[in-house]
Amino acid sequence: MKTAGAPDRRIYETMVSIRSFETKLQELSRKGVLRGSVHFCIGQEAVAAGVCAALSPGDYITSTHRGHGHAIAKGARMDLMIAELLGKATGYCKGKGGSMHIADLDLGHLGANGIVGGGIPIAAGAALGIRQLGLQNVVAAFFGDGAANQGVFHETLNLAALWKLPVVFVCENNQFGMTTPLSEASSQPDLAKRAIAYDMPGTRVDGMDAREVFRVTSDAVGRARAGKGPSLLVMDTYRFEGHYIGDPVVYRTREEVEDWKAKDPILRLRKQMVGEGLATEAELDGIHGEIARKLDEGVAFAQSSPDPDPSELFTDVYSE
Amino acid sequence: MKTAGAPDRRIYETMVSIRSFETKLQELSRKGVLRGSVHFCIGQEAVAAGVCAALSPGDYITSTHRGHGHAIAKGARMDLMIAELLGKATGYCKGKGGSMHIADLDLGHLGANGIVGGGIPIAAGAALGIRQLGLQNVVAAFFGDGAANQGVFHETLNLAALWKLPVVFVCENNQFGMTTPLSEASSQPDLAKRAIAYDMPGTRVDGMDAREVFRVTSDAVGRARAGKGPSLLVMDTYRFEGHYIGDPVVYRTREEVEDWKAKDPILRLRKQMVGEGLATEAELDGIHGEIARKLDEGVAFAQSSPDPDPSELFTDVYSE
Amino acid sequence: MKELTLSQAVNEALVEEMERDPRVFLIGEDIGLHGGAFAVTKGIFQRFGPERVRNTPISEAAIAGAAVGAALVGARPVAELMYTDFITIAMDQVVNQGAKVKYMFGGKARVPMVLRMPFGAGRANAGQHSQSLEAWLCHVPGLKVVMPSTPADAKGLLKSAIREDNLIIFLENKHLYSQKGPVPEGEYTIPLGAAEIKRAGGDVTVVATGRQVTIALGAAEKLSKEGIDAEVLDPRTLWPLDREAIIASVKKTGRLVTVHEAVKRFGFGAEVAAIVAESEAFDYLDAPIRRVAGAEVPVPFSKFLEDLFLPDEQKIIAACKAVLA
Amino acid sequence: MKELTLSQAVNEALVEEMERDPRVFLIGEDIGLHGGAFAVTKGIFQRFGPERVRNTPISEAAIAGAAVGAALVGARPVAELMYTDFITIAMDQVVNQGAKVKYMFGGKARVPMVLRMPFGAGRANAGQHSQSLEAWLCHVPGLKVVMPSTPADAKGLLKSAIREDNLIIFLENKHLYSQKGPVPEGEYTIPLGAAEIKRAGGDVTVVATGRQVTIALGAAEKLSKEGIDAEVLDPRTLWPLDREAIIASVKKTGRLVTVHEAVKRFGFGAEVAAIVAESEAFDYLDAPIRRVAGAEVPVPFSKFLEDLFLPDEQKIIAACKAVLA
Ligand SMILES: Cc1ncc(C[n+]2csc(CCOP(=O)(O)OP(=O)(O)O)c2C)c(N)n1
Ligand SMILES: Cc1ncc(C[n+]2csc(CCOP(=O)(O)OP(=O)(O)O)c2C)c(N)n1
Ligand SMILES: [Mg+2]
Ligand SMILES: [Mg+2]
Repeated sequence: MKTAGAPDRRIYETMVSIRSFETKLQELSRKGVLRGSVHFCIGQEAVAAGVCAALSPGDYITSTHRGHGHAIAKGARMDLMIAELLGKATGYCKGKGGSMHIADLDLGHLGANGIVGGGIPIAAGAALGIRQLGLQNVVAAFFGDGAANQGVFHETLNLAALWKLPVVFVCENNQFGMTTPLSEASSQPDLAKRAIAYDMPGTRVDGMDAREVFRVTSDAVGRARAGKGPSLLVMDTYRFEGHYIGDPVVYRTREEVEDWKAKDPILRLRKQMVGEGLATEAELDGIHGEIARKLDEGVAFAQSSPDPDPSELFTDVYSE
Repeated sequence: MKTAGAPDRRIYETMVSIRSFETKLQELSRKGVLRGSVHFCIGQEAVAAGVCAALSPGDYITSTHRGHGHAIAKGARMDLMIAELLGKATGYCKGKGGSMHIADLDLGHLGANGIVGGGIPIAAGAALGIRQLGLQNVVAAFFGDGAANQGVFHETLNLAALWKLPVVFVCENNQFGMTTPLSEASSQPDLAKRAIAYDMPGTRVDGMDAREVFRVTSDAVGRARAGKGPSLLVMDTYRFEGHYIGDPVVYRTREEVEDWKAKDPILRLRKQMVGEGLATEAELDGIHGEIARKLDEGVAFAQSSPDPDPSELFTDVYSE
Repeated sequence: MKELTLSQAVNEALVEEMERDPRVFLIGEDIGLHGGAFAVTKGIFQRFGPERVRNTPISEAAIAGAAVGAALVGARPVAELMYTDFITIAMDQVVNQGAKVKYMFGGKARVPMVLRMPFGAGRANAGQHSQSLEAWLCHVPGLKVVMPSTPADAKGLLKSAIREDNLIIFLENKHLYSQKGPVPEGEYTIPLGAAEIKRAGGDVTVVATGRQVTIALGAAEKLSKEGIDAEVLDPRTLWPLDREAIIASVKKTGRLVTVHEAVKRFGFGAEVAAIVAESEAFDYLDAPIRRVAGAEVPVPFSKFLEDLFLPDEQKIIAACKAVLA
Repeated sequence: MKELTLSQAVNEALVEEMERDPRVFLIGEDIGLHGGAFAVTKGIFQRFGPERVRNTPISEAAIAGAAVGAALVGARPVAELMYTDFITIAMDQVVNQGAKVKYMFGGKARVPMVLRMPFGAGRANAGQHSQSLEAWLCHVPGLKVVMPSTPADAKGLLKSAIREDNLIIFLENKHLYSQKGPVPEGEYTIPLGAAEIKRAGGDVTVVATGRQVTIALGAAEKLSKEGIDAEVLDPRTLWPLDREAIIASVKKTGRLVTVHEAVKRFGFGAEVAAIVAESEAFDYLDAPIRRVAGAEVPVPFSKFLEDLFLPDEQKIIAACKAVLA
């Protein structure tokens, strides 16, 4: 199956949205209005953007504690996300979920997840549900290199391969699980080799190259949709920020961070697009401006939104 | 590291003990005195016998629901086992454990286990404990092909490889997990390939050949003891009986069973020993006779033993 | 009315719901050709095929998680764990995912899923195959917990459970599988959350669950010969719990005995006792309450010890007499 | 006496026990250089090195299982799960293995192991990082469950826990980590199973746990200004539970209020209520009991809703007044 060229402009816009969104959150954090656990994915934007660009509208994703990028890439509204992060009634989850539980089922976003690895079996389950319902959709499961050491990773990849479920396992290998480097957490640091255990294709991908992410994912999505089964894609990437806001980051060197920053996926795609004459600097700057405007609106919307009504404490526990 | 020739006679005696022990249990079962879950390992004796012959006295094992063979091979007393299976006060666990929980910590037997896969992390933990205490022992973890699909298999093999723990993972691949054939349970049916995911040596072994089991295990034990880390050994074997007493065995053909019975590990070693002039038929028959006598004594001991005292219900929950 | 075992009643409910709704499917270990460890799904694989009856590897966390995921996209899984004891492996997917997503997502998710699990002691299966863990699950907002005591209840409650858009834990006592009882002909359901008085009486309220309902009824018969008239109340759904029925009964009798197989401490009986002690029924209580329950030990293997572990008629009779003393 | 935070007190207990006994070691996620998610083990890695402070992959089941196995052969692991919520992944190893092996093996095994877990809400961490799951663990024969409310108790209880030959669940409320309190100089331990009256009073018994002890003490101060004299009893060990202390207190006051952060239903308060309702103290009870607890919902993210979720002084005061009305 041949895949068309990457939808550069859309991917670029997505990546800039993610970066700008989180930069805005950092501002809000400095102002002290952001509470709870917030994990930034700045630096990893190419993975979310490239993978989701390879999905069709009816397709699903499951996400992680580091999920802003996945949500934005799947089309989530940034204003509703900000409102959620501020715990407001107008937020994506009415303020009940916060950063780690943003979901939009209508968009096919089956939820961020506070449990490392928790979304992996849910993704396979969604793929199974798709099969049971006779549909043709595909599910992409995002998870980290750390999550790959959870038992559910193993159980799920085996099950999905056995039943040839339409799911793509996207491991965002940002080299660390919290403070623990890959080499101290995974006995075989080439995580793509883990696919061998399930007779599943496993591919290592330059996760700082959005076009490459898109290309490889498109192949895997095509495979899944054609009933040929799941794939494991290991995206080598890096988070430029700490694990959480206020992380003293004792576990990596400044040089390492700078080396990875030099591979900034946004700058890279920008250079490619401008260099190949696909866009001008001015056009791309326009995208940045438009997103900045949307974000300011989103913040205003969120800040002017009310807290949830007290009665909301008790709703949404059960379906009628 | 070179390993000496297999201790044939000891292994033969162990295998015959296991076979005779379970054959005796079948008699007891027909008489209706055997209660609870009892899983026979008849046909699989070479694995238990060969592996345990490769261990030293201070070494440990963890076992499974199908654990009679492991216990006998590690040196457990058959009379105490029978008493346990009959729920008697004199049994290995004072009647509190039954077939699925026979243990003898003094012998290094850390317990059969009713949870499929449940013993795997305990084995790695014991190996870790050995390290913490500055000892030189090794742990062998027995588990089935079905257990290899549990999350703890994955978590544990990764951890053990990462820390180079002195443990040998012995997968008894008897081709079925209860009624489910390997091919319907494991997406990659060559389970030894799973070792690749942990950068660990993985070896497939003819589990019907006790000498081969001994040889390969000895190498792995040597590796572990030398601080070079764990190994995964996949022993191809077969249970001649049903999964449990009364299993209608709808899931396999008579031919398949007969084919495997033709590979009987006891007959095989017998033929080798006699053929190579290492023992005479009469000598080996003597072993059978001696074991039969011991078993009769064991049954008599067990049957004449008392039930546990009612006060025993409440003891052994906590250590003082 | 026809006579069915509880196992047959569950089987019938599954088949009827699978016929009614093509989104319903089964998932679990050895539930295919073999019909599961207790043969409850026997014949369903042959009738509906491998896509509607999904035989899995031994991977309880993935089974539960796959069911949650399938439910999230609109399928209606009925998952089976072979023994309740194995929920220990699947707790994250049940508790942190399935039970909570609706709330955490602000109401947007639905998890139309049933998790069936055989439970209970008395079969010489020892500490890891005999537990009754309903209290854990009742403690989790987002879950509903059902525990039938008769074939008729099992069928009607399971059909309701399958039609719910919630994650329902459905607990089947292994000893009841082979017990027969009358089951109505034709289509019916029993609503979740409604207790049933299995025997009316005025002297003492016995709140019993699962297999203990039958045992409590036996005890009540014996007590009646001694002039003690016990009311046996079966909550049927452990959560949501029919408090009103319990409170009304205790107001009538003034005495409370709870009976379950799970370990006493932190068990179902504790919650029932607390509900009564904090309710208007408190003022009607004429004696301290009593809890009859499994002994506070892992379930022992020996039949001799296991019998001591379990509640029985004698223990229930003694408790009733004690609260009436 | 010196002033330490609860976090420092736990750290001190760990260091002292590691110094005392070379078999003691720590195992958990990010507990090394970083000192764990809540910096409780800070500096211990630097002092004792990577073999005594075992930084693990994100594999909670293997962590718990490895600790059980190490304990079985005579090492003395102190394991940490980053949040109590993750016990859902390790339940099999804790409940079916660690807690039961001694009994199932007829007494031959010992599991000298501590499992430390931060718990509790109030930090805007939403449904999967805020739970209080002590009731599950108290329901399991073979486990002991400790929940300190002050730095001094934390240190003394943890040292006892590490010296036990049993599997001890040690639950630390995250909000208490930064709270300071006096801690005795020099070596001391506090026995498991002994409650402490944190404030004596004659009008109502408030049984509170963990962080709620402090909040109950605040409520008691306010109540005293209104002439209500509350006794605040801290069980400190949730199992084995100091029944005698609770019963004696209720016999004195005739009223009972329980307070904990966990969801009310099937929580610790239910067991306390049941114990009192079945004891001789029943006859002394002058009013229905009251349970103050977390709301029966997953923990919400919004601070506004989370504050409503949690028990607080006002709710405790209202409950005390209600039982005295
Ligand atoms: C089951 C579980 N264990 C531990 C944690 C705590 N925790 C949150 S994020 C994290 C690191 C996850 O690493 P990885 O999967 O690589 O994702 P990343 O944070 O690098 O994106 C940890 C340990 C958790 N949330 N869930
Ligand atoms: C966690 C768990 N799941 C399911 C079971 C039920 N069960 C007991 S034995 C068995 C099959 C195990 O297969 P395998 O690991 O291959 O061992 P074998 O029985 O073939 O020796 C199953 C499913 C169990 N005891 N524990
Ligand atoms: Mg990572
Ligand atoms: Mg097998």
